[in-house]
Amino acid sequence: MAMFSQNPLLNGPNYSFSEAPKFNAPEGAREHRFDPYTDNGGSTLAIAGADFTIMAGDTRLTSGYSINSRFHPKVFKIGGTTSDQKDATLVLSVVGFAADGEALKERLDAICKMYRYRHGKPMSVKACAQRLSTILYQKRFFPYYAYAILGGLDEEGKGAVYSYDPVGSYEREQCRAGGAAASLIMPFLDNQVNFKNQFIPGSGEGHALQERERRPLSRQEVETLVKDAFDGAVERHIEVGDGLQMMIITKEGIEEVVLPLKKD
Amino acid sequence: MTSIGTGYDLSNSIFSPDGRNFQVEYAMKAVENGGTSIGIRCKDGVVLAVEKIITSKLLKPGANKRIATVDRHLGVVSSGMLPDGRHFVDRARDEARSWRDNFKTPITTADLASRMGNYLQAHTLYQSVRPFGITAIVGGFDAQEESPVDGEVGNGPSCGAGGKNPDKKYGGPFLYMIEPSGLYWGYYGAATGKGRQAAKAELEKLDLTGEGITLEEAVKEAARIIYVAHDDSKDKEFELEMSWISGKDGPTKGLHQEVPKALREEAERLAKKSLDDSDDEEEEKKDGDKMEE
Amino acid sequence: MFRNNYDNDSVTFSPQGRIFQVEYAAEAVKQGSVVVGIASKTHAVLVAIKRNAEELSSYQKKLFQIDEHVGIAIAGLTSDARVLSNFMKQQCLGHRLTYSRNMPVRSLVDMIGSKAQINTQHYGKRPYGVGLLVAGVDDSGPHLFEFQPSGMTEEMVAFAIGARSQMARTYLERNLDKFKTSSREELIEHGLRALKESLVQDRELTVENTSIGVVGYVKGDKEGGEEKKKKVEPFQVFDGQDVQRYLELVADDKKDDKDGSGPQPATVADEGEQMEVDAY
Amino acid sequence: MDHRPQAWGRPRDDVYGAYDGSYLNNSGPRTVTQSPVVTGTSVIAIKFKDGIVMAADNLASYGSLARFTDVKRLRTFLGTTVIGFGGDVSDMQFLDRHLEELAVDESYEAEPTIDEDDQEAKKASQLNAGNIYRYLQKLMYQRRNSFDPLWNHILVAGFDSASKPLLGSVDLRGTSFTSPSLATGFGAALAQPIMRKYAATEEDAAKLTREQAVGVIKECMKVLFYRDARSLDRYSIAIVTKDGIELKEDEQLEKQSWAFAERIKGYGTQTV
Repeated sequence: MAMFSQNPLLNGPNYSFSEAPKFNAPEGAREHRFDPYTDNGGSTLAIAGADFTIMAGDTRLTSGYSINSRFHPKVFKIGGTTSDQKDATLVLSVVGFAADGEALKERLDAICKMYRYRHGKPMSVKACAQRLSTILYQKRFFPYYAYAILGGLDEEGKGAVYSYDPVGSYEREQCRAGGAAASLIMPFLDNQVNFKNQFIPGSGEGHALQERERRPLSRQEVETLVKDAFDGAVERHIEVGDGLQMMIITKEGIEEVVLPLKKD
Repeated sequence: MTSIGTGYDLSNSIFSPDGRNFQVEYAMKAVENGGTSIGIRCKDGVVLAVEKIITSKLLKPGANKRIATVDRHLGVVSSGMLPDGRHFVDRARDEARSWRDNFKTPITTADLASRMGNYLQAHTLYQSVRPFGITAIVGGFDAQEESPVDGEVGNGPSCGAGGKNPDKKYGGPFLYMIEPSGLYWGYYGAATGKGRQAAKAELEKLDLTGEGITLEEAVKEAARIIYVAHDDSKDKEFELEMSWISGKDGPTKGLHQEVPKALREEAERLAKKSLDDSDDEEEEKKDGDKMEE
Repeated sequence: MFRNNYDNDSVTFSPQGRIFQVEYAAEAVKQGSVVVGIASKTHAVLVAIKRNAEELSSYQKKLFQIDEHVGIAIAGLTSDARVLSNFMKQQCLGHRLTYSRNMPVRSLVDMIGSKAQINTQHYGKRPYGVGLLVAGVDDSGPHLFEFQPSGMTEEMVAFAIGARSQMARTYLERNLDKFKTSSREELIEHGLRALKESLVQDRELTVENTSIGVVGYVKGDKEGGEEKKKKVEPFQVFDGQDVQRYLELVADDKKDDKDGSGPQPATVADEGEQMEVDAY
Repeated sequence: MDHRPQAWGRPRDDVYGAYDGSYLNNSGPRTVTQSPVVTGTSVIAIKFKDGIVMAADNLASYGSLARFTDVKRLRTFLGTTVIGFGGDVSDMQFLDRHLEELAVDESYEAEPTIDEDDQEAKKASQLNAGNIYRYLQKLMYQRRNSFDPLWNHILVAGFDSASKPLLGSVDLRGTSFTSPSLATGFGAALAQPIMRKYAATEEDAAKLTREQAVGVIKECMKVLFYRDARSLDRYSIAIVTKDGIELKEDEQLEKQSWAFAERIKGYGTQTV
């Protein structure tokens, strides 16, 4: 039967294409699946003070070993009346997959704006924090790959920081670092903000050692801490650098500062 | 009117015993109350013009356009109920867009007229809708040269979409007028609205079918005809709006555009002048050769 | 009485080519209290008279913000206005999200125009019973549009709709030339004066019954050095004590009306105090 | 042998196997683009003091095959914005069609504004590069959300609402960013370091002249042609300024020098 074939290989036992390995057979699987996620690097940091909150993030945007942009902010004012966010009271920082982060920011901003329009007042941090958790959890099975931190002042005027995982688990904290250099910054914050592992000299030995008394940090101290934390992160992490963006939330409003970081 | 009280004119899509659809005829009445619109097809393009009656001094001058662009090379003007005119334009834009989607080439004037004729006709078929209270004039300049399809890729023959006979001429200026019934014809000169009779009489005097006139002449004629057709005894002031479409090598480069201000003003000046002149003549003749209405 | 057979629905033409249902809907606009709008080169303002159902009740809302660059004034059925206003809000929000710019006011108005027109061409639908004045700024400057139940939308220099609005329009026509170069304050003043013309005798503009809405451009912000872009003053509504200072501008009474507003109009048929109209 | 007329001229089943009609099968899950097919390589762009220069070569590859050699990968929008496409060519054509529709929409609004002849105001009301950049980001992100991405990496150049030069990038996942110089594909590794030498910051870019910027871009195109196997020495270059766009679609790389090639060892038939 195979005599019609011009292919010498086909002489002999008949080779039928119907028995040929299928393109989509398991061992031959070569399907190129689209990965909808990527990590754009960078780090964020938030610290709550007695009557202020500082939110910060570097401005580098990476993919792999490439620096895409040296100025791509990760910290945003949220829920102002207008698009210039002049009268905003809340700040959101996002780090992880930048496109998801931005989409998340826009969703939350639109919701805060509608709230303000309907109720004639800005959303409280507490309400907004809960709402943000819901937004994230709604996409539980196709999550926003973004580590969000929400900052503002609570009803008593105290600094408030809420931190999230990508699927909406959240808690209020004194301070939190997120993103690429989170593991570098967090222990530093534990020590410097919450005075972990700081003891009163000569207060005893072993278990008798007394912890250093915790006191709220001043705005000046916190600003210095933020800068130091990022200088350290830049030194040790390739995805962090270029610029440091800081938003300082006080009852007077939100102040924004951008400082240079190392670009290497 | 004979139709009234017979009961056959109370809803759309109902024939009277003598085979008329009165609701469509009433829709045409709405057209006849609207400002005059005209279109002129000349040898190198199309001109559309409309008489916009200024119903209030508070209207922003020049802001409320009545001639609409449907696709880059297509313009529409209509007389009658303005909101219906907007609906017509919205639909025409949808048609032009879906044509581009399907065929990767701009819709021709004839095809658009056909599609829109069907759409208007469909509105005479059902009791659940009413006919359009407009008559629309569609002008366009179909491309005469091959346009690249989809930003052609590759070194293939540079023959565009293909399927064309090299000896035959394609494209050119076209003009159609679509009535509330869905009826449409191609025209060299079309007029509708209040002053259509006078405008038609003037259009017939132009040599459009033979040698033809140039686009610029047509602009001036269009302005004059709108001025002639305007009835200042009945109507208040009006604003003249004009648009034109030429071929690729003409002044609009194949696009439907508003007639430039300078040219429009010049055309209006000439129109007014010719009106004054003919008034003088009329006074001289005394007997007055009035247009038959 | 002669029975009009052609006015039962909006899909029937009369032998004269009219659609009575649409014309009746336009009457609903005249039942609402008067609103005035004016646009200049830099600003667009809306002013309105608010009614209260009775002495002790609250005053109806006449001005609504659509987006930061657009606001509307309504006359007619408030509930119809709410539908339109929600629709407009959605459109503006969507446009801002996809293009990050103020939605062009004309496109916005065209959209509600098309929406309203559909209601005049299908059986079982009714035209909207509300008229709107839409004031806004976009990249091409400040605009004022009028929207009618027929779906007609027209750009105006200044306009007034609602009960007894003819008097206001007369005032506006008389002062037409001044608006283009008017300042923000002057525009509001003209608006209030036009509004005053439409009042029934013995009625006054008060902080309770007057609403003012403003949108426009702020004078060049010098922050960005050679910042060329004009900055938008978002649409804002002033009510209550906030309108006091503007009312004082026009509190000078008739004696200072140097343009001569002509004879005071006699009391015209009343404003038709129907509960459903302009009330929540 | 099968002598039925319907079998005439068909490959014989007993020799070639039965026809595999599985691709016509429309049951089972809908499949979408899982990988790009015909692709364009890098697009590069740099800002200078009055605008932006962008370039891309004219090649569309089918895997390692140089399939089409005159593909225009720089497209213009409304005569004010340039859009450069890297990645899948059919998706590029889809986007181009889509942008064409958007441009036709813009031609509807020919309304004069405050003053009848205020052309500036009319221009300002049309979609600018900032708007298009934003729009494309939304589009690409939406497509990635439905797991049906447009397999492109796009650069957008023009002016934003504040009339400042804008250079932005959007990729198939909807990630978007701006920078004084940008490059897609191999360009990110090969051209970007060169461009950053001249325009590390916005301030540096604002000092570059048009000639310098064009020079840098040409230099980068040359490096890309030397090192990127899927590239071509014919390219398109666009210069966007406030006065409009200058687009040249059939440029040839000049002053090539392959002297360095002799020093490369260990490939092909070379033995020493």
